[in-house]
Amino acid sequence: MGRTTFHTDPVEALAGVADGDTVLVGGFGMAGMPVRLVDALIDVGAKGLTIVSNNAGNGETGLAALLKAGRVAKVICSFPRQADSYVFDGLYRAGEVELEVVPQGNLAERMRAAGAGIGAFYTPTGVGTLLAEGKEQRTIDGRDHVLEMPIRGDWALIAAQAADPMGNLVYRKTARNFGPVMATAAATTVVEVRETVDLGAMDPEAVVTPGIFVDRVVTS
Amino acid sequence: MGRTTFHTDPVEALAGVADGDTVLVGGFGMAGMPVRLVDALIDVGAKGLTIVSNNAGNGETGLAALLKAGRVAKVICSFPRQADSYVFDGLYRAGEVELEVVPQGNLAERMRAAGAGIGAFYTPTGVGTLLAEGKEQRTIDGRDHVLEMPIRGDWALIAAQAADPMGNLVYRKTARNFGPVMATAAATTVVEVRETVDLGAMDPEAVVTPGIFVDRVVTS
Amino acid sequence: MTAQQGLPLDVSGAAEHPEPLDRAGLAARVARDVPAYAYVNLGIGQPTTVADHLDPAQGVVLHTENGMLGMGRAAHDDEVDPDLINAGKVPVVEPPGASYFHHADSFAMMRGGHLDVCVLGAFQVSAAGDLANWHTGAPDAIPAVGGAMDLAIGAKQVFVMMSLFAKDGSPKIVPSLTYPATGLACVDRVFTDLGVFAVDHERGRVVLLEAYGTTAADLAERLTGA
Amino acid sequence: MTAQQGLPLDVSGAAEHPEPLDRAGLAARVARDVPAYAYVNLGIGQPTTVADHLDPAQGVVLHTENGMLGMGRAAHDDEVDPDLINAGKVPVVEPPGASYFHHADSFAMMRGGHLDVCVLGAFQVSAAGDLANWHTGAPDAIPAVGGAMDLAIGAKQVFVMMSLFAKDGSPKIVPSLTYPATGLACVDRVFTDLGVFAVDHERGRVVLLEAYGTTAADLAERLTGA
Repeated sequence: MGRTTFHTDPVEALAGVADGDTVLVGGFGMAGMPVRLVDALIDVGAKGLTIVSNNAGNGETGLAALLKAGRVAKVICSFPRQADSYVFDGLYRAGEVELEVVPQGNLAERMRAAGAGIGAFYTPTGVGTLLAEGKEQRTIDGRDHVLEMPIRGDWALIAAQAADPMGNLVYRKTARNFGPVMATAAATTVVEVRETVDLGAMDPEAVVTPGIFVDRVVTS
Repeated sequence: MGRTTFHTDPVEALAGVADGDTVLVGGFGMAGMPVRLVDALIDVGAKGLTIVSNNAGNGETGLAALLKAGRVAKVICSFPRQADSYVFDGLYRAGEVELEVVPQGNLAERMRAAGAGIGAFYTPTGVGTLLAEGKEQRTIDGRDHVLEMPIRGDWALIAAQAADPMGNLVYRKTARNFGPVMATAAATTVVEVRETVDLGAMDPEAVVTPGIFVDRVVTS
Repeated sequence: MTAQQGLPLDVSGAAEHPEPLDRAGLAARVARDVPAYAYVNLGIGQPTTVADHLDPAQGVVLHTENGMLGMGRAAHDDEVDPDLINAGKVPVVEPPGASYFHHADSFAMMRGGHLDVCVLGAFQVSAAGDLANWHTGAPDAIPAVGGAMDLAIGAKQVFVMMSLFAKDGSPKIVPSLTYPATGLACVDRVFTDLGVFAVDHERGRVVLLEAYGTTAADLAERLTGA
Repeated sequence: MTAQQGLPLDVSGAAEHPEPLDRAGLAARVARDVPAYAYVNLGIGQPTTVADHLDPAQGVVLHTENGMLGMGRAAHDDEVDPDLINAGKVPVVEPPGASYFHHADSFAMMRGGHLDVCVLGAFQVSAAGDLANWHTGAPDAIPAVGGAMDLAIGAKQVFVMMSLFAKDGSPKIVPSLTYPATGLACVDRVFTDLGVFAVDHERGRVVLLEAYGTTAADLAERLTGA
């Protein structure tokens, strides 16, 4: 349903996040990371979350802080291990957080499938690797493929450059990354933006995420 | 490989189209229809073509003219029957052209799959209908789905508003329709544009079809 | 041909209105059931007229599957732009806040369940909510489906808008389809000149909500022969 | 550990060069095999340095999987923009003619076979062209794959860039992988400090094209023990 709502308090914008929810978190490294929303998610207090994001946090801020606060039961990501991902590393080795490693293209495509009403799809990515073990395979036109299932979020938390009153979004440079895909794949999408623009001020040809995918916008 | 080439002669831009090729043709009605390229395709003379397009021609111009010239063996489309589609209607009833009717969303998604390296996908569209007969079915999360295969073109003929020297494209309003999808799904993509712009004159945030998908551009 | 044994129909709670709905009245009646701020796709033909009866204060946003959200009204005179048409290929205008996207993204939006309502015409609707609106089944008909099958399965709620009886007098709400299906168990509500019906998917029956220009008992008799 | 029985290797047509390739020389050697006007993805780490050796006249266009085509060089000083980074999270610049897209479109571009070349690092490459570059297989290692598996299967040609021997002296071109695979039969060419190899997919063997700082015979002995 329409009418994107606008909020200045990110905690208010996350009203309804519940224990056990799956939360898609945008960003590739810090570009496109919804920093205020991730911080607010700690304040919200929901536990047992499944976090779907490209990485698993750096240092002790953002997703790492969420992990450290003990709110995360499972991480689905392509690249958890980084130079300063020690919070995740520790929890993982202690068996306190479950990990599903997904090739980055499958991560994006599985969320795209959830948003696009695709029940499952066959991809050659991962064939013959540990990450395809136990997955159904099929040979199509002589090439082996793995069956991959959609990844759906209860929530998507993303960052964008600007929103208009309809909830239409534009992004900036490579900070676009997972945002437009996650926005389509969640029951409720919450976006933190740097600016809001007037109705009619956004070029309809250049809208990247139409407002239909945007439920709540957090402004500064 | 890069270096999009630029042509003023549309027949020259179609050099290489051979008998039996599959040609994706953009447009929804006349919006986004590559009129000059379709006319040039008649001049090129290739026969036994499979045409993939939303419609099957109107009156005696464009695709209808190509059909009338006897160049088309098969049409894959969502909506062949229109008020003035008498050329197609006559050939179909005479058994001179084969028809594969595809739901419009499957048509778009099957070409998207071809362009995106998806081997096949499951969709609820068409379940329980004549158009799913003989297709593999699967129940996923309690919902029935049909397995659909990619549609790949030897050629895509599309229209866009403008190209830059890298082959990046922007479209105009609802004339965008199938163009960006078809551009990804063909071995060679040929685009007719209304204007060309200088390098750097196109907003990188607003490019709809990156030049990697564009092989040849026809200018006026 | 007018009455059908075995149509599971409940007319017990129906409201009765003295006049049948004319075309404009039917469009207005459909518009009234479109929730505020809904994203809505209006099918080609009669469903398009629902737009004329939506109150701008409802904040409804129209989707057209050829790649636009926030579609405006029909274009007139020098507003006509051949690059800006709706799914029925009728020129429309671009209101502020619109956006454009390509066909795969447009159908992803539809098929991904993001539209709240779509309104479609129909040849038949069955008691299970099966929809027939793409093919008469005539052996010499040239099949043409367009976006009908995608719309049927994609929206959160599917509204059908049609006359209740065909020209030959046969009911268009049927125990099971005799025309080729567009989608199964997909219709939620049926708006007709003589009555508004809800499909009760759990119990596999049709519930008359409102009768127009006739009584609930009369409709029950004409639809079921009972 | 240095020689391996059973590596199918053909060194018969190899050219011999007196000096081994240093890191810059290796990057330059890879750059030389990148076709003019190719669309290229350079993997994180050493492959990134290939960009420094591409002649602008080659017209090569760089893709970075975090959503940019026509990526520029590393950004310096006040050019640094946190919104504009490459896949290695290094700030880069935006040359004219660039474009941005989201992650699903970016990987569709890659997985759909639209990139001409991708250059990757590796732990091991097998005679069949199988690639291992994501996981050491150590039982306590935390798995992290990033885009490696997508890159391995997506580009028209996959180039590997690595040292020919590991620190312990064991060859990194092997009869079959002992590390977990990233992709099967996907590598086309292997560029190393001591030799450039082509994978002959039809015959399941590796062909030495050029030896650097050693002889073909010496490499054959060190790689196969023969």
